[in-house]
Amino acid sequence: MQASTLPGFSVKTSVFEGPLELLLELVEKRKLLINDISLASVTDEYMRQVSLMQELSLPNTAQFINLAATLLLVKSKSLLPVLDLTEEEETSIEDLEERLRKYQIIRDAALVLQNSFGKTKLYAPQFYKPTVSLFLPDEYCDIEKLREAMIAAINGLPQKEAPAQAKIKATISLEEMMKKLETRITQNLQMKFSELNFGETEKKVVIVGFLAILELFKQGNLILRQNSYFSDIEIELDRGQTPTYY
Amino acid sequence: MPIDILVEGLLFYKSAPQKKQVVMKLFGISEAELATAIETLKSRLATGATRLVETGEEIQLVTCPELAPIIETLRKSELKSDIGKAGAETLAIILYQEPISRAEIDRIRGVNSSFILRNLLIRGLVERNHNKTQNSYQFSISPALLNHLGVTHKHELPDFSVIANSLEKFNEVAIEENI
Amino acid sequence: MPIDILVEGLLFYKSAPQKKQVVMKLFGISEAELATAIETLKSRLATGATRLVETGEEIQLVTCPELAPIIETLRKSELKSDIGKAGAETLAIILYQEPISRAEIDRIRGVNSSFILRNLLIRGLVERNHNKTQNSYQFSISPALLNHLGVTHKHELPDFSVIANSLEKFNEVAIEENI
Repeated sequence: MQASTLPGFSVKTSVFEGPLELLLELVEKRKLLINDISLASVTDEYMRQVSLMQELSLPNTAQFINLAATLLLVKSKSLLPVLDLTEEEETSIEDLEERLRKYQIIRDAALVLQNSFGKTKLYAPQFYKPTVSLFLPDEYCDIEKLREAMIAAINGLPQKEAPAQAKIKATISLEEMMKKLETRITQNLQMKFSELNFGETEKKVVIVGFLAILELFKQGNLILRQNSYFSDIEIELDRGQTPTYY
Repeated sequence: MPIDILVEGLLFYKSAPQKKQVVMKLFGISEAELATAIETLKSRLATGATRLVETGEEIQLVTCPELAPIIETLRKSELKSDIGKAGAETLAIILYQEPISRAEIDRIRGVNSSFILRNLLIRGLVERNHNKTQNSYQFSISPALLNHLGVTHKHELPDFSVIANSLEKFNEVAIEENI
Repeated sequence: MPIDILVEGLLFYKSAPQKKQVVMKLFGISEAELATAIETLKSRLATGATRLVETGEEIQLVTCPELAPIIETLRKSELKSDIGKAGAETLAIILYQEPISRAEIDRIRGVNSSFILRNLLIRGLVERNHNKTQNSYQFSISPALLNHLGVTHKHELPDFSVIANSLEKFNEVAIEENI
């Protein structure tokens, strides 16, 4: 396994089998209730975990990225309340909260099952082959029929998902996610950074936390301009450059 | 002959889970008649060594939970089985939401569950039925799952009603919002 | 636990005659204790579908005489019905891959095959042999069915090498992916 060659990372990332499990853990660790505020506050850490997963090419990363897109929307909306979300985006946020609450119940129910599984088994009678020997072939007992049944069984075998394909899927999701945010910024082109800061008191939270913008900046899709210390930071979409993903 | 005796005789003879639909057809009885017979049989068996296990679709005769340690020694105690976190999660979803499609299970778990489901099917812990109207498979629990959990009905699981209620509220809210 | 419950549980689970001596030794009870338990059990079962029969040195649980006509009908209809698609699939896998364990059959089919294998065994279509090294049963086609199919050499089976190849590939993937 690739993860084991990088000690320190493997444990942190491979523990989570699904994105909801990770997200719920982050919310619960902070003793928060599930809502848009708590989701926004764990977005950064979630993104960190997912980028780690991506670096390690862990399985299921695509599903983690899919959820990251919604989470980033929640975060962007909390930092930029002027941001108009489409109906679809609003639904996906509400959906996420609902799914997380439901998952929480299921996760706890699963613990109950895991604890009682195999502890006191109820046994069905043992099977004994009757001593009377019979030979009762039917219409299926025919070479051609059995060949057909065999071919059908082979056609029904599960296919291995090509790892290369999984990676492409992950990249596309990331790309799509970034595209969406890019559109947002384009709409608010030349917007001053201070305008984004609605209701947030701590500058640090805004700057460090606004991962959406930083991500785009890191990728060279944004130009951040500050004319002098402590003055407003201007954000602009860099149109001259093709986006680079890593 | 009383229906509960017929049902008991059949289950004893078959020594495997039987579909309720098949039992009804075999004895020419209604769903209500079968339900009454099941209740009668359950209370009659209560003082003996066997129990009637019931899922939505099937019934089966098994040994009572108190006999588990003795039978385990008879079987020279096989490897203790574990279902793992992902398996338990998937089983919990099916147990509380059955019948349920793979797509819905995936949605609740947030990950693809096809391999886990295949594994549970192979172990006989869940069953798969083809839903013609939706042209998809619906998953439900098997008597074997209840046997492994040591209960004759899922309602006997600890916290069953608490968990079922909280999930129920959820589904109600979802329905209301859809209107 | 009352001895009559222990005895009933054992007889039910074993679903075959048990030597009284063995039962006494197993539960650490005297002949008199067993005799009392047998009487208790007999009277308790009297209202149900099963009876305890003593045959010399052995005891066994059987269905009550009143059920005999119904059991007979059941047996006949079981043998008349065909093995079905699932039966054919299982039989085909055994034919092309014998000797093969239940676990391997299950893995290829993606569902639990134990009840289907029982049916194939009862009908004399397959045989099972205990594999000591793996401590599991290995299934193969019965000589009678091989005769019936007219197969003398495995390689003469239609598409034998194609099928063997795809199954081999699947097994590699299955082990790697833990399917």
